[in-house]
This record gives sequence, C-alpha cells and structure tokens, in this order.
Amino acid sequence: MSDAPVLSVRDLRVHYGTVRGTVRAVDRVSFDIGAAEVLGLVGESGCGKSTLGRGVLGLLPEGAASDGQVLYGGRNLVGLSPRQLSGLRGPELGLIFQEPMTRLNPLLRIEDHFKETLEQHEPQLTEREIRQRSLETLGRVGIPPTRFRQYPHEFSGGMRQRIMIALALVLRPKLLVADEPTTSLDVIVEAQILAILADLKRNFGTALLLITHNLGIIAEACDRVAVMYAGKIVEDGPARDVFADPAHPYTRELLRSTISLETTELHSIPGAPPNLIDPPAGCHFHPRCPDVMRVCSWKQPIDVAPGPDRRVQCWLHGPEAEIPPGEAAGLEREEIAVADEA
Amino acid sequence: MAIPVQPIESPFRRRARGLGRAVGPIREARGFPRLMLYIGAGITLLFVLLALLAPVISPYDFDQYQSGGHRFPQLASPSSGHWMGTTVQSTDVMSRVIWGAQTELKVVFISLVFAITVGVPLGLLSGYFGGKLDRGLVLVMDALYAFPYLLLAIVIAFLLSNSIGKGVLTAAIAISATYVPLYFRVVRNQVIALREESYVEAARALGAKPLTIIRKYVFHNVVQNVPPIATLNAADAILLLTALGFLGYGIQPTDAAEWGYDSSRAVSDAASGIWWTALFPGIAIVLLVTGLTLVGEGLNETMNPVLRRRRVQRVNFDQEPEPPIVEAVEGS
Amino acid sequence: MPTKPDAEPLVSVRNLKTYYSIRGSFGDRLVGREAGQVKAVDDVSFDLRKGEVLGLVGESGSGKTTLGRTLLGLVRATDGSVMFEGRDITKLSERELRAHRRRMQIVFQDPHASLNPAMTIGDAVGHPLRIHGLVQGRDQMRRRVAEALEIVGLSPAEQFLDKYPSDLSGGQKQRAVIARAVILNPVLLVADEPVSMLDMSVRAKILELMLNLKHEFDLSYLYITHDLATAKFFCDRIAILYLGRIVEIGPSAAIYEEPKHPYTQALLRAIPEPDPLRTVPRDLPRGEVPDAARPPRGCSFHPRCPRAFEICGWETRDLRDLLEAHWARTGAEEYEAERPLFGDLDSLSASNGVAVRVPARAGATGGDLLAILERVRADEPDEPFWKGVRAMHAGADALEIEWNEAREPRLVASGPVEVECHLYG
Amino acid sequence: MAAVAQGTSLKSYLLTRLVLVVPMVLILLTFVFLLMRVAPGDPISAALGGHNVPQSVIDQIKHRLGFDKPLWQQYVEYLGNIFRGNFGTTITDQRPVSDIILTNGAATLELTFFAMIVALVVGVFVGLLAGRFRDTSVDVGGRMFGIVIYAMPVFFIGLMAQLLFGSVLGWLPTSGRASPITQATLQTHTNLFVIDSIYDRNWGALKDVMLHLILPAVTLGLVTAGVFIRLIRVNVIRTMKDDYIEAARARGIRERDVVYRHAFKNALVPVITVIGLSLALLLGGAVVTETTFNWPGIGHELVLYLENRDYSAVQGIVVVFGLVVVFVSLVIDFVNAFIDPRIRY
Repeated sequence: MSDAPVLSVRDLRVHYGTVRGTVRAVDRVSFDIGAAEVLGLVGESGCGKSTLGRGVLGLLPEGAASDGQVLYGGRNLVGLSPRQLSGLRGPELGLIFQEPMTRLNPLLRIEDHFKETLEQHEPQLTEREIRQRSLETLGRVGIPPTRFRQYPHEFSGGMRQRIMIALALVLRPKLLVADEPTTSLDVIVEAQILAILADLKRNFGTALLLITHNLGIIAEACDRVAVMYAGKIVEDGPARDVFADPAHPYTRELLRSTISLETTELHSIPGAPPNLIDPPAGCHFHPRCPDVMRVCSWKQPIDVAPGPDRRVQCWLHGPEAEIPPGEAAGLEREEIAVADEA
Repeated sequence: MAIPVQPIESPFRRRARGLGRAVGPIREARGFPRLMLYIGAGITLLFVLLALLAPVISPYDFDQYQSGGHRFPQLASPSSGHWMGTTVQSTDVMSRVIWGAQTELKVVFISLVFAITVGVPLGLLSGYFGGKLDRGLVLVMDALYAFPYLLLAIVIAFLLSNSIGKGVLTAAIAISATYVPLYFRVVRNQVIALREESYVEAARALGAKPLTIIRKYVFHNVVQNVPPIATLNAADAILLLTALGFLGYGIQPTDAAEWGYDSSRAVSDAASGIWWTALFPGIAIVLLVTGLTLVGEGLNETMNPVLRRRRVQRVNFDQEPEPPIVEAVEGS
Repeated sequence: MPTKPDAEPLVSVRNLKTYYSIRGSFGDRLVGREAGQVKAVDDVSFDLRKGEVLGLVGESGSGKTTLGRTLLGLVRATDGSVMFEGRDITKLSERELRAHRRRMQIVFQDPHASLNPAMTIGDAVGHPLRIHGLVQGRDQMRRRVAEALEIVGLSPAEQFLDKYPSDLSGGQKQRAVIARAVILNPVLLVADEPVSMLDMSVRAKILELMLNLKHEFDLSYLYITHDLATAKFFCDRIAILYLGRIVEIGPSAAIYEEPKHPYTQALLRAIPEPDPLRTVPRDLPRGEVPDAARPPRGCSFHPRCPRAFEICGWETRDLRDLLEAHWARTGAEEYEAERPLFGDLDSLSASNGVAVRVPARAGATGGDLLAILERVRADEPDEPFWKGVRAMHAGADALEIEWNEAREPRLVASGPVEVECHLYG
Repeated sequence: MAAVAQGTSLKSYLLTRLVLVVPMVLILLTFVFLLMRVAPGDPISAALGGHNVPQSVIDQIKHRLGFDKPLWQQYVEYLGNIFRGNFGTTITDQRPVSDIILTNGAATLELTFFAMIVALVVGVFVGLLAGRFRDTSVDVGGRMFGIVIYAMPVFFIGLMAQLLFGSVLGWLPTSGRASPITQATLQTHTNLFVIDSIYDRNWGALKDVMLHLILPAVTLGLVTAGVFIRLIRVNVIRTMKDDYIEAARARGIRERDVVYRHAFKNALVPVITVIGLSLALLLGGAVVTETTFNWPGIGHELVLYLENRDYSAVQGIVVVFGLVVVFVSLVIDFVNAFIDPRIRY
C-alpha cells in the first residue's frame, strides 16, 4: 500500500443496547483502505458488517455508541458533532444501501434529488452546471437523460440502484461504502452494478468498501478482503492470497461451504453463529472450529502477520510466546447437537 | 424407536402461555406509553367501580328529590348535604353523576359487543373470500363510514324511540350501527394482508378447509389488535351517547341518569351563572373519555411494532468483559 | 448426483397458461375495456418423472413461482392441463383438490413467514394429520410429529414440540416446514427457493436433508430457484424460464456444459465465482427483465440478446431504447443538441406495429433524424438493432422506419436439450 | 419488475373516481329511504300521530305525502325529486327543504369552514411537533392536549365558555351569529355574513360576526384537531423511519431539510384523504355546536324538526348532509391525485 490510506480504522467498537442487553456488533476492529482501492468486507448475516459500514459514516441506530478511531483526512470521525459529520457525508464519504426500492423520496423527481444534494454541498454551482453534472454522472451509470424528470416509482430495482450510485458519485467522494448493494437484484443486473462499482477506480478515482456475504463477488470485484465473524475481523489481506491460501479456519470453511458451479460435494460449518450479546469466551469461532486448541477456548487471539500485507487472529499462527505451555493441545469438541444449529 | 413422550402440557397451561405471549409486549412497555396505560386503566377502573357500587356509594337515588318527607332545595350550590349541589328538579348532582357512570358504561359495553360481533365476522369473511360479496359490502360500508355518524345515530335513535322506547337498547343499537363499518374495515384490511402471508398459503396447501384456516390461522393474528381499537372506540361511543343525550335522543330521563341529558338541562342554568349542574357531569365525561383514550393509545403504542419503543440498556464501554489486548506487531 | 428416473411421468404439464388480468381501474371494467393481462405462465409443457428432480430456474418476473403454485392448484390455471396421478389438477374444484393435497406439498422461501406465529411447532407440524384425519388422540399425534422432527434433524424432538416459531433460528424453522410437508408422505414436493434466505454455511445442510428425504421416501422435487449454482448440484434436469416461457430445458450436464440459449449462457457467465483470477463479466446483456404486462414482440429476450438478428421481433420500442442508450453514453451536450429535433418519444414506447413514423419537431426534417441515427449506427455498427431495420427513409417532417418481419420462436430439439431460439429454429 | 409503471393516467383516474361516486350516492339515498320506512313499527304514523290526532287526519296527511303508495313507487318518486333538487317539504311548516338549505346552510357552511381551519392549524402544528420530538416533553404535552380536547364534548366546552366568557367575563358573545344591530343592518347577498360584511366593507359588522364565530368554531375545531394530532404524529414517526430518510442523511443533507422537505411532506400526504372523512365528524359535531350556541344552521333546524317529529324534513336534511360529505371527499381525492405522483402517472 504505497500511498497513504484514504481511511484507517483503529480499534473501533460499535455497541448498541437492546432489550436483552448490549450487542457488541463491532468489537475492536482495525483496517485500512488505500486510495482508489476496493476492500471487500465479507461475513455471514449477523456478524456486524453492516454496523461497521454505517459506523464508519456515523450513521448509527438510536441507542448505539462508537469508540476508537476512524481516521479520515487526519481527523477522527468518532466523536465529531453531527453537524461536522453531515458536512463530510456526501462530498467525502458516500454510502449506498441494499434495498433500492425505498431509498428515493417518492414525492420528488430524480432531478430534485440531485438538485438538493448539489445545492447543499456545492452552493456555488449554477442551475445549468447542476443539470450538466447530474446528467453526466447518470449517463456514466447507464441512466438516460430522457428520464431525469421522472419519479422514483417509474424505475425498476436495478435502475434505482444505479440512480443511488450516481447520487453518491455526483459529489465525487473519495470513499464509497456499499452495504450489500446487489443482494436484492437478479444475477445479470447484479453483474451490471458490480461492473460499475469495480470501475469506480478508473472512472472516479473513488475507493470502495464493498460489504457482502457472497464470496464470489469478493473474488471478482475486490483487491483486498477482510473476513468478519461475530464482530471481529478474523483475517484480511489481498484477495488473491487469501483465496489461494486462507489463514483463518473460518475463511477456509466458508470457502469450502460456498456452493458454486465448481462445487463437487456439499460442506457446511457445524453449530451456529453466536449471538453478539455474550459471545463465546476466547476466540468467538472456537465452538465451531475444526482446528480448535485448548488456548482458543479462553484466550483472545492476537493480530499476527502470516505473510506480506496479511493479518490473522488465530492461535494456529501463534505467536507461540503468548500460548501458555500445554495449551496448544487439541480440544475435542463436545458433540454439537443440531439442536442449537443455525 | 420409542420416543419417550413428555407428560402432555395441560390445555389450561397452554392457553395461559399463549395469552402470556400476547400480553408480553404490554409488560415490556416503558416510559410514557406505560404511564398512559396505567393512568388510563386507573381512571377507567374508578368509573367501573362507581358504576358497580352505585347503590352503595351514591348518597341518594338518581331521581330522588326529597328524603324523609322534605324536598331537597332547588339549584342549591355544593354543600355538605349535597357535595355537588342540586339541580332545578332538586335531584342530587353527585348521585346522578355516579348513577350516570352505570348507564354510560352499560350502553357503551353493549354497543361495542354489537359492533364487534357484527363487524369483525363480516370483515373476516369478506376479507378472506373476496369476490362480489366483498365488493358489495365494501361499497355499503364505505358509504356508511363517510356518513356523519352522529347524524346516523340520531336518526336511528329517533326511529327506534317510538317503537322500542328511548331505553338502553335503542341507544346501544344506534351507537353500534355507526361503528360496524369501522370494525369491518380494519379487520378486512388486516385479513387481506394476512392472506398473502406464506403460512396462510401453506395452510391451503395442506388441504385445510377455508373455515379451518380462518379459525386457526387468520383469526388469532387479527383479533390481537381489536382491543386497542375497541378501547378508543369506547371513548368515542361515550362522546356519541352523551351527544345523543344532550339532543334528547339518549336514555329516557325516567329510566336512568345520563350525563348528556343532565348537561342539556344545565344549559338554562348556565345562562343565570349556575355552574355546578353543568360542570360535574361534563368533567365526568371528559375524565372517562380521557381514561379510555389513554388505555387505547397506551395499548396501541405497546402492541404496534412500528410505534413500539423497547427499553434499551445504555451502552458504556468502560466495564468491558475482556481485558484490552496489546496492539500486535503490524503485518505490513 | 442425479438418479435414473423411471419411465412413467408422475406429472405431465401440457400448454399450461396462467394469466393475471391487471386490476384495471373500476372505469375500465365498467366500460369493458380490457385492462391488459400479465402472462405469468405462457404455454409451458414438461414432464416430471417419479424420483426425478426438475429445476425451474429464472429471474424475478419469470413466472417460476406462479408455475409452482399453479401445479399445486393454489393458483387457478387459465388454460392447459396438469396431469397428476391420472387427474387433471386444473379442472378439479377446490374441494376435490383438497383430497389431493396429501400427495403433493410445498416448501416456501421465507422460513420466518411460513410458520403460524401463534401455533407451537408441535401443533403446526401435526396440523396436516388432523386435517386429513390420519391420527386419533393427542398421544399418537405427538409421537408422529416427534418422528417427523427427528427425520428432518430437529433432535431431540421433545425440545421443539412446545416451542413457538419465534424461538427458532432460520435453519431450524426451514426444517420444521419440511417436516410439516413430508409428514403426509407426499409423492411430489415443490420447493420454492428453499435455501435462498439461509446463510451459506447452513444451506448445504438443508440441501443434504432434502437429498436424503428424496432417497428415503422416493420423493420427486420441483426445485424453483434463481441460483443456477445450487440447481446444478441438486437437479437431474433443468428448465430455464424467461417471462413465463421455457426457453431451454434438458439434462443438467448438457445445460451446464453446453448452454444453447443466449439467456442461459448469460446467466451462467453472470454468476460470481469465488475465484480471484476471474473479474466481473463485462459482455453481459444490457437492460432488465421487461414488464410482463407488455412483453416484447417475437422472442421476448430480443431487446437484451447480443446474438439477436432479423426475425427476432424488432419493434418501435427498441428504437427508443437505442436512442436512450446512445444519449446515456454521449452525455448532456449531444443530448441537448439532438433531443429537440425529435418529436414526442413517449408515443414510440406505446406503438409496436410493423412500421413506425418518428415525428420530427417543427424546424427539423426526417433527414436530420436519419443523420442522427446513421451517426449512432456508425458508433456501434454490430449493434443487433440494425439487423431488425429493413429500411429507413426520411420524409419531410418525419422518419419512416420499416421493421423486418417478426416470427414467434418455438421450442425445438437441439441435441440433448430443447431450446426456444431462432438460432436453432 | 415493471420497468415503467403503467399507472392509469390522471384523466382516467379522475374519471374512475367520478364514476365511483354514483353508486356511493345511490347507496346513501337508498339507505336513508329504507331507514325512514322500514324501521320497526310504523314510524310515519307514529311521527304524524303525536298523542290525540285522529286516524283519519293521519291517513289524509299520509295520502298527501304519498306514503300510502307502494314502496317502490315511493322510491322512484323520491329519487326523481332529489335528482331535480327537490328534497321534499316539511310537514309541520310546509317549508321546502331546499329553502332550509339556502337560508340555514350558509350558517353551517361558515361554521364548519372556520372550524376546519382551526382543526387543521392546531392539528397539523401540534401533530408535526409531537411526532418530530418524539417522547420528549413536547410529545407528551402535545398528545395529552390532543387527547383532552378530543375528550371534551362540544356542549361541555360551550357551557364552560358561556359561564366563563358569557356571564362572568363577558368578552365573547356566546349565542347567535351576530348582534341584533348587525343582523338588521347587514345586507345578505350570500348569507355568509363574513363575506357579506367584507363585500360591503362594513368593518364593524365583520368584527361583530367574527366575535360571534370564535367560540363555536374553536370549540368544534378543537374536537377534530384531536383526530389530526394523533394521525399526523403517527405518520411523522413512521416516515422518520423510512429508508429515504436514512439515504438523505447518508448524502449529508442537513437534518432540518431531511425533516421538513422529506419527512413532513410525506407524512402530510395521507392526511389529505382524512380531511374528507373528518368533515363527516365536523358536520356531526355542528349539530351539537349549533344547539349549544344556538347558531341558526341546518343542524339547529334538524334538532327542532326532530323534536316535533317532522318526518320528511329529517329525511331531506340527512340526504343533504350525506351528499355534501360524498362530494367533498370526491374533491379531496382530486386534490390528492395532484399532490401524490404515484397516483398521477
């Protein structure tokens, strides 16, 4: 990662209160995103990836609190006042969502959405310039200018997602966070949207944090990948290396259980993802991990670099110094009855 | 392989558990909705007690104008003998307020029962089966729903009054007739939404007869939100009943005390500055209607998922279960 | 692991049509104006043998879900027949159908919505037994239900009998739904996207369960999905659906090794593969599944098909798409220059006759419009649209365009598969 | 799924809405017709009879009013008359109902118009505030205010106002539409006193008329405001949770714009259709308000005719009320179609 990262997150925690207790959705997470780089954040539902994506922009549900550092342009976004944060959201940091059908105000034309956004952040633009720039950005995501004055309900799901992307890109943000942008779209439209997102680098010079549960999308669209489990990033590194030689057992098992055109036999991970209110002690994955050792069940693993530009949190990779004697022995996993299986 | 069968749960305990699940959200209510529920329930209970214990609590009968041979003073201001003063017919205002509670709650209860027993089943059938029956009913109900319901009630009361008299029954029928369209609409819209749910379609796929599906799958999920509507509706019904009474189409004054009727008598008193004959029945109405509305709003707030606000525990980072770990050696 | 299906078909579907009339406004119905129809299932025929797993694969709007429900009689068919065990399901009354429901069952996509929140798992899974009177007394019921729960892997069954759906996870709910479906030991199980709502680590377990049930109870499956990857693993034969029609049907191996229909090829290329050496495909069909209420002329895939040619059904709407795609590429200045020359474009999307008259705005001539179209043609000469244009001649105030004659594609055999495309017609 | 929604165009939507009014009106008229004639017992003779009117006189009146004809013939005549604008004549004072509507209708119109304004101003303002600052003191205060003013019967507020303003403080007139002098001097062009006085630039009369309007309009308006407060508050809470709100915040739109331009606008659209329905509530309330403040409107007349059991007067007035409500909700639907694009295209 030659030049300075656009965003570097250090020891970020995002917890929110619920009736049953505090959910530790993001639990001491650290990662960087390089300028014009695509970082894929993958994990199963309920692992906290969505909260992380929104937490970076400070868009948290009521009763949520964040702690730690989200460094952008030399400033820590955690703790900024809502006014300062909303000043950054848009021109600096963009966010697009999973469900496009309800993300546009049904009473406003597409033109009004763009006018409102540009007048807010770039008041010096004239009427013509606003129209010019909006149509140009919409054209780049495949929306024809003839439909600029139409209402949201006159567009299909795929078209609305394109409009949402254009709305984020019209302000030329340096970083775009995409939270499962294609999950609710058909596979061909999904590929069309992914092509647009993957080309952000070339067309807009924008870095992308792509959040998804689909390992195929990560492989095809991302430069680097971070694997998240139960609120923690258990492994991250260049996509090619991580897919070729997964360091963390969860990454390996997840890859094996993904059903793709090449799958020859079915594989699944026993047990169920833990609830984030009181996750298992030590390494959160240990109850389901085939390579579990005694130390895993009580001591939290430490970040280790198993190779160049890679990181993993797993005692398999040491450091040996931190593992007390005799603790490296394997732990036979008590039979996990299907009863508490996912 | 013989499967050890647990002792079967007694049907009563199952009902209790089922009910417990429905009441669950109410126990969880917090903050203002809970306050509303408790205050509302308190006020409503007070009036229910007044109604039930009227003969015991009330110092005099509702139409008693003299005791022990001598007549009560006319239009006497509140005094020790008559805490709320007396009316021009020298009846005791407080007794009429207490007995009035009995009349109001009785009529409102009967009218609710009528409206629900007619409106809900019609809504269920029309919503589930659709077709011509549904279209016809919807048109009729919408025409009724758009009609000024006080007017409707007056006309019905007027017509029934000369056949079955101005008794409790007339008032109850008049009121319930105006609320049948409300229950019909609410239940019908709910059933139409439910019919699209997978588990209702699954029931059809299992081969269940339509009536079984309505009974076991649709009814329970619909009936759960009739209570909030019924309580708000009861509050409305009291306003309607007192309005009818005020216009002279409520209960026969000789049959029972009724706050609306008392208020209409108080109009002439007010002109000459006598306030108590108008104030106390009026306050009774406002209190009871507010009480019922508070219960309805409280129920609505706790049971309607959109409005529900669950008590969330505050987040604080300091009491952190795991010890903070030291920053590992950076890979890159 | 496809099994060898035996000869006699369990279900044979012939020319099945399920049309929804769009609830035109009250006025339309009053004046009898036909408010338009959605041809959700449009003349579909196929067989399903005993013990066989047929995959119905299609995107949203392809009619796969409607087809599944029509097969079970949950939705009334408009035309055609569905022979199941000697009876035509589409002709049976609701009452007659109910008796047949024991033999065929359905599993839905969303496990959270498939169980009645107000019933315990024991009651829900046991209800079919009571409906068909197969059990006397609660004791026998509980035992039969416990057995079913054990079979689908919810063991120890006792732990689940008295739980409510809200106490279970997604995977566990789906197992309960499957238990409810198989407790009547049906012959046919329609599975409508049974795993698409589950996490990747759990999907394999449910698919494995369904495969075991197939072997153990000799079940036949109609597996409805949009995901060709799970279908490849699970199905013996695959049918690809587009806008209510089967565009390609055949054994799994043939479909995956040598896909014939351009749409099937596009679907297979579009699936994201967990292999970092591959990048996001760029040469995919453009646009989206069109509105089923107004399907395109001739072959309904022609507007998106990279290999469309003369007879595929070109029409006026395609001209509007062409112009819009052109203006999206060129950006605002060109649009502002060219658009004013054209008259009303909305009328273009309505008419789909044999020829069209493209009006020019006052002050512009047919020639100007022709010049613009020639420029567009020069930009992308191999755009299939131009094969559809028989002739263009510029009038004084409009441009006349004639389309080539469109032909309806028919399902024809081509090697081991049948495909509905003029490339093979 | 549909690339371009095939919404019926505005023209055919409005046509449909117009066509739909016909069955609504028919059902209304039939309902009132049956109500009057089919209710248990023979309401007509009971109404006409009173205590000691000989049967022959009753029969004679019945014959004059055509009640002795077969039911369907009465029905056809009844519809024919209404179609020609003739709502029948009163029995007691031989006054054509259409005349009542013209003279007294204006008073009711003026009252309900100003009451609706009060209801909208108070209801929308408090409703938006309560929804926006949810679960704060503003919300609690707003909701309690909404609940209490709804719980107060019109006649109670009227009586209290009379006591407070009338005899004790004497600021506001508590009965009638205008002081006797104004009533004598004001020429009635439209019978709407406010407009007539403005038209004649007779400011003194205007002040007097407005003063007379305040108590009844505010009383009636507040009751309906209670309905608006509850509805708008729930709408605001629901729209604040909508996805496009979160999307707007993600674009860095100022919270003020997010609330006013996005949330409030979407929260108020469904309220428009409720205005039609709340008119029914208002007209119902008007009957009581007019009796309390003896405001000479149709409601007041209706109560008088009811008292002396004037049969066809009641039927005529009730029909008029129903028609007003149906046509007003039709107009409201037109307005709604213009505002909400999803209906327009």
